[in-house]
Amino acid sequence: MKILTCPINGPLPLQEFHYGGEVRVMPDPHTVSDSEWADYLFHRNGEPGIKREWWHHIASGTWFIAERNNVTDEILRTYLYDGTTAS
Amino acid sequence: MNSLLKRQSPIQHLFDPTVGQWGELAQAAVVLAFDSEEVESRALQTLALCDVSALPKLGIKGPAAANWLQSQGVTLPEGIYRTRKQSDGSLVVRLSDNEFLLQEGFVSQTIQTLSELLGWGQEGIARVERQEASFLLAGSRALNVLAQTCAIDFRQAPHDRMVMTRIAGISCRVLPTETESKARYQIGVDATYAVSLWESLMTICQELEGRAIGTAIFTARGTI
Amino acid sequence: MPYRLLKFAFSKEYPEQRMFRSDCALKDEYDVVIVGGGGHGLAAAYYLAKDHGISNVAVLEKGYLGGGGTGRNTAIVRSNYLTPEGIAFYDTSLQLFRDLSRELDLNLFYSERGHFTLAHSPASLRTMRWRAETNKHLKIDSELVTPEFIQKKLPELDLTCGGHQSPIYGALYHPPGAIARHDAVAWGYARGADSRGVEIHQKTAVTDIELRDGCVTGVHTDRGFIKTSKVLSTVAGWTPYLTKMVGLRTPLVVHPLQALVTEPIKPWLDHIVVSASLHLYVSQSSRGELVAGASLDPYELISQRSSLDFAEGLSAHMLDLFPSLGDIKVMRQWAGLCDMTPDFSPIMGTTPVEGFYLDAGWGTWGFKATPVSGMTMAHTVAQGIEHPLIKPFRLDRFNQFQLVGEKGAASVGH
Amino acid sequence: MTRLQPHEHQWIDRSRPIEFRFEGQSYQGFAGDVVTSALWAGGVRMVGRSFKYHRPRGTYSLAGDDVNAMFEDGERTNLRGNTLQLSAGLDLRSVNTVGGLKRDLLRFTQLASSMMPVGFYYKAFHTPRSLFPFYEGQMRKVAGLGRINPNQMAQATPKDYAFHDLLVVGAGPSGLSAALAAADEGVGVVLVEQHPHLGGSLAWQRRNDPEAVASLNTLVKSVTAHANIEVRCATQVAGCYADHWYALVDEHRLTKLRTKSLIVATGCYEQPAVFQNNDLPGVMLASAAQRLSHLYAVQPFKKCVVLAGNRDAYRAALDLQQVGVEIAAIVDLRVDGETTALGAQAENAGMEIYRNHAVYEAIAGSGNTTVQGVKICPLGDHGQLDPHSAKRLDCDGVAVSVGWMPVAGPLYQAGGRFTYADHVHQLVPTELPPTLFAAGRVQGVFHLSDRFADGRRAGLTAAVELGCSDQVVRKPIVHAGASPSHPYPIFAHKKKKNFVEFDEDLHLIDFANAHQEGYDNVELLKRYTTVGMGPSQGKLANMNAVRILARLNGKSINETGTTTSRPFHHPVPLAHLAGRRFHPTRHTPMHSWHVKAGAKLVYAGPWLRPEYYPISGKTREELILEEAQHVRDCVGLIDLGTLGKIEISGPDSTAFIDRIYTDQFASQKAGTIRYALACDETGTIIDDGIVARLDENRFYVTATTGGAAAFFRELQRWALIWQMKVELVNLTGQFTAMNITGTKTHEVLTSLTDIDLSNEAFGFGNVREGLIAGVPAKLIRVGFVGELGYEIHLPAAYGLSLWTKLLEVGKLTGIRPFGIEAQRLLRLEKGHLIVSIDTDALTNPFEANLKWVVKSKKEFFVGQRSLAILRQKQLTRKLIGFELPSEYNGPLPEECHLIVEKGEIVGRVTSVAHRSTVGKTIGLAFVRLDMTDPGTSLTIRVDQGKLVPAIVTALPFYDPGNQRQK
Repeated sequence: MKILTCPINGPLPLQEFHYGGEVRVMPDPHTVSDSEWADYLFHRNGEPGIKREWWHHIASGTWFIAERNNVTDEILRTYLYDGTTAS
Repeated sequence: MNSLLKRQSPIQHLFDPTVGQWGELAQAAVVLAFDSEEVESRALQTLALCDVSALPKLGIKGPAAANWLQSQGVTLPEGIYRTRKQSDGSLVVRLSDNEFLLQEGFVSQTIQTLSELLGWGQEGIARVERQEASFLLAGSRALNVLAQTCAIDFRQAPHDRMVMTRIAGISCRVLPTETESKARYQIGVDATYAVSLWESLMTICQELEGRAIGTAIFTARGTI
Repeated sequence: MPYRLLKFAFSKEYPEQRMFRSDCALKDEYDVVIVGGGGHGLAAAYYLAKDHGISNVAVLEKGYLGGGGTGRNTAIVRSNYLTPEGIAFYDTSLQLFRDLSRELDLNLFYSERGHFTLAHSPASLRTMRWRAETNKHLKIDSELVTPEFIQKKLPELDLTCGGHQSPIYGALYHPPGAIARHDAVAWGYARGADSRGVEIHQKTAVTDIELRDGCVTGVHTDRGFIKTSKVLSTVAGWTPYLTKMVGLRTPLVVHPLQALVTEPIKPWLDHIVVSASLHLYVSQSSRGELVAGASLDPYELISQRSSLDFAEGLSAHMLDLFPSLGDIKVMRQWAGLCDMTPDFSPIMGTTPVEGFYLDAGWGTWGFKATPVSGMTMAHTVAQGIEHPLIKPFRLDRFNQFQLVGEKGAASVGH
Repeated sequence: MTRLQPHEHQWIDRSRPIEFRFEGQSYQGFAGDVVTSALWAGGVRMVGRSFKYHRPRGTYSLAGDDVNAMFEDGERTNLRGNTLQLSAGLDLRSVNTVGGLKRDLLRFTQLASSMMPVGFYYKAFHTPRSLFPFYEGQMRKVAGLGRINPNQMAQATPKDYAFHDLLVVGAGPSGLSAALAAADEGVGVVLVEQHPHLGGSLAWQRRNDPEAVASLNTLVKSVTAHANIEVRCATQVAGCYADHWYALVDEHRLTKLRTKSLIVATGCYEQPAVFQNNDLPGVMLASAAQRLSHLYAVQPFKKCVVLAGNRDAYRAALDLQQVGVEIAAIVDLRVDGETTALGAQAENAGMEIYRNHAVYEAIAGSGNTTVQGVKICPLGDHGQLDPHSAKRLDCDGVAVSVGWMPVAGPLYQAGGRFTYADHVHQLVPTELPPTLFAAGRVQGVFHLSDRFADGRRAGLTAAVELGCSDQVVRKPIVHAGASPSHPYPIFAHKKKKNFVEFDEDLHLIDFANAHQEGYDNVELLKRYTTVGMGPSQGKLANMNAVRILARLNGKSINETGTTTSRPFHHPVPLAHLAGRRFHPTRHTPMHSWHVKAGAKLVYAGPWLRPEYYPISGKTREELILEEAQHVRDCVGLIDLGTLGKIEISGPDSTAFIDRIYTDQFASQKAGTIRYALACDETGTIIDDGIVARLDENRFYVTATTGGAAAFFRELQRWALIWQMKVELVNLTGQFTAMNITGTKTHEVLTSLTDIDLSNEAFGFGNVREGLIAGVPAKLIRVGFVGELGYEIHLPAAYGLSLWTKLLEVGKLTGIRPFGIEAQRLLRLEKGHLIVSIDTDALTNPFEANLKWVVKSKKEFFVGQRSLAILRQKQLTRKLIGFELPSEYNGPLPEECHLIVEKGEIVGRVTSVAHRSTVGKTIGLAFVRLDMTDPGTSLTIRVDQGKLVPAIVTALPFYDPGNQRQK
């Protein structure tokens, strides 16, 4: 019942959200090599640290980004994606 | 629209057509009252659940939506998720800067008129189909029902702000309203989940000595 | 009472020796350093010494023996996987498990209970048949069974699941499915390795791994530096932490997996029951406790915290299946870490970093693979090339787009 | 047995006597009794037997900290006698006995106890392997406690949520003071107390101290009267979780409480002393004796020895004397005994006091069910004792008061850590997070005045932290004077029946033995000996176990370390956690009609859908074929309400759709539809449907029933990532849909719409918007089932009306509803795949013959790059159609039966229909690449390994020219 704060809907229990994984930037598919592409597809940054993650508030259909410590589970901040934050 | 077809609440079949007093609301058959007015207005004070899905809804979005609504004499709420009750009893919710949800009052015709004016849509305004079911939860024990189904502290919720959350495991839109300084909660839900939600809420209401009531009591008042 | 217990009655002094030596100083150099003193690491150490005569080995454990996934899983062993490569691998493990109590001379309570994976929809019934057919093809005792059969074997089960959701259409029945005393597996391997000269160092944390020209040259610990040319990582949930030290990219993300245990009750459930759609697996330990787990926590987290919503969800599903458990009380809940891969299969073998060997991606299926992973990784470390059984699980399969097809079967992979 | 004189603070109500039964005997108690207090009053000494050796056990803590009294009543099991309130009609048995408590046959296992040292079961029973199942069966029988009642049906319980500023756990002197102090500053407080009454340990510890009683009464009055305080008695804080969520559990429900702050004032568990026979009925904690007399008016003993390690023991002795118990002696472990006034008071009261002495052994009465006396010895310089100088004292009870252990569970779970403090010889909290506070004995504050003050301090600090107060916060109080706990109340005995862990029957020697075997750190020791793993979770064992280990290792307690605590702090019934078990189900608007029509319904995810419509006397398979045939010959109607329905509009909508689906849509004309296939980034098929272009920038898209929700979610995310100007609306529930299809479709539809249905105006693959029966709707001319047909999409509220209308209008034509099984058959005949039936978690479009919708020349679509890579690779399998030879009449294949050749798996059946309108058994299958040519013969292995011949057949099976749907 951890609390996550949706930028639109405010603080709500975690079960009301869908986890969308780490924010990752797609390399230009036209220029990358096959193995660079595979790296993008399959490899992850699983090590301890602060992650920028996609979260989705199910009831309202709101996608947003949370900065979260994947060891302490502390959520540093949440905000709407504005097109630039992914890079 | 005067179609050959009747609109239907997604839970209409849960009510026995031979029980209570039936009538019509915006081309939909509704239960006006299950019991005497005295019984139902007492329930309204303590704990009552009413299916108000029949009230027509209209969703519109797009850059021109706000202006168009205002030009039609609709008073818009400021701020996202804020709600604004119109003088005729109809209700306007601002879903975002340029998207609105409108719900007809019990006696008003506003929304239906707007809907026909809008037709398939206009430049800068798109029509968003809004067929969700809505139930009205009222009475002093309404908060107990919410406490058993939802993780939000509605004692703190402002009476003019929509809440999007989960009730009994189902995504819902909750519109707290205040009538005669009593909090009431209109719960909007995807029509396909309506039966599940109604049954869960009704079970709890009955445990708390609440009951289902008809729409007549509101038609009399003209508003939720 | 077996005669073996008589010694306790008739010996004046307590007759048992130490299972493993007490803390000793770290040597300057080892042939192999195994990071992680759980079942996998200790098993690898055991087989290195036993099968390959390599005993100048240090097992470094930052906590205590079997304190990670080994002591936190629900101790289920089975081999009814979906893919031929998966089946071959886990069946070898199951065969090793069968004889392990004798080999380690420690009673691991390896108990063949029979394993049911319930199908709650025609769709999952199809997947079960797929698994059953592939299993049988590879001589695994595994069969698709009817609701009637299930009811006969599990009279306590409500096939309608409370009547408010999809009923049970059938199940995949796997008679060899077993449970074991998970801690004892670690202790047994530890004793076996220790008695063959392997050094086990508890409360010893690895802080960095030294590389030169892309080759492993040593390991930094909170007790000093150790020279070695071979490091085997068997740290499951902490793998991303180690791979970062050697600059290795992997698909691993860590999710907690939670479990709970009830108060002890008299024998009631003989089988292991798994329901993918209800995210539930449950068995009864020989102590009488019901041990139950759910699916992974929905988001990435390297923490062993417990959550209430897990306990609520799991309890609801337990009552859906077993309505008579209503007033049985939950004693304890806990969590373990799962390093997940995209294709629900492990990552094993050599890596682009010379001398760095990976035994990871154990997700929710690490315990059942303990013996075979130990055996095959020992082989791989000793020979420098993958044991045939683990070739399909190489790290570079992802770059090659050669994922293992286990995902189709494993929503709850227990 | 008579009760003591009435007293205003007793918990029993003598006006309400209650009859109950225990082990077949009738007893009487009073409302307010717990079962064990009533039993003790009834003269029952043995209330249960131990887990391993089945030794007689009596009332020990009377606080639910021990599980000596575990009962079952045929309905419920593992009921705890120490906390179970007496109620009329209770008929209890002790759990885990064979032949009843008195004659328990398992008691003879004690005789073999010398062969059952710690962990003995690891060392035998496994060879020969064949015998283990027998041994395990035996062990399982004797293990476990209560039996499950198979007829009990779990009830739905009313879980709820609650919200307060501050949770105070424990309503003793410090908890009450804390709650009051915080509430006075305006903080909203919920005060949770596990007992039915407020007061905590003051309710039984200081009953003869008028000052204490007075101050407690005033506190309780103000707390209960306070507007800002909600009191919850008889409630456990079972677990503490992230973000200040707490699991409150009472008899009826689980309450999920959220607060902003927590004060833990849970006090302490009184701890046992370890000596020979310290588990006999009659040996109990001094606090238990005080509870018996003060709360339940039961005289604990006639004559007792008090084993003392602290001041509380002397209070207990005086209390007991005051209720008529003869104090045989106070045996004080401390060299100088009690040096305060209490010591003198005891002496003046004529009590004999043995300083620097220990109880070496309790002398058992017949059958180990009573105490007849104790042997006491003087202690040597190092706390060792010398049996030869043992002295016998007669008594029928021993009251043990040697020390305390904090009730640490809630603090641990809330993120607190503990260290061992020598001035109190107990664990005390350190490093508490900012919104977590401890008060009173749980943090080593013992003098009554200190506990009041410390509570106020904590309450005030919490209020300040919450921004409700600007008062100056005082420092935590530190205990002064003698330690309330003895550092090592543990004594060896050659007979080895000195128990450290009552739940698991662990003796002192077991720890030495485990240590000798190398289990020399606290976690390994715990797992090997199972100390603390039993139902009481080590409340009475963990502290002594750590003390023993520390000595064995020659280390301090802090170096040795302690085990942490996880939820649940107190066991919680599954029914409480499960609550009402909401299972949301989705119904289409036509659902009620299907039910009336008696349709066979099947779940598809959360949806309920008609599988087929039963007719008596006909089999499922016949009916499915019939329904399908009827579509081919006449006209049918199917509910498609579950289809995903998505509107995509806006200036970028075409570009967006082109990036989502593999096909190319820029060129799509308004008013037309196209098949749409979606892959994920790895090139795996995830969903399919149709894209209907309504006009330049308005599309209406369908998605699969199962995939729609997730698919729409991803659409939203892509739109965001690509920052495109598109409006996405999920109309799945707002609209509903049905498909009217079959040769005679027009006969039914024409009269209901003003849309021109002629082929010229509205050909195959087109979409029109218009009125159906006066309702604005979309008509989509599709061919999924291979006949003339229209999907009708319209506002959900009209769905049922239109459905009934169509059936009514089509009555003469002979329209007939059909279910998803018939639809699956019809589409199979047309060779259309169904995503997730004919595809799996790794299927790419090339394998599924969908290359034709993959436009690799396009600028971009999701999965394109991966498909480019996969295209270079040799395919390993391909989806093909197959049929069984017409003359074949053996067992039939099912979906997911394997295709084998030369003992190798070469494929898998994905769909199959035993009977079809084309008169054959047909299906789809994945096969190895070299077996895809029509005419190739296949071998399918079905149940019992039977082999079935099949032939690869060109698709579709039905109407290859697609004439009928045009």
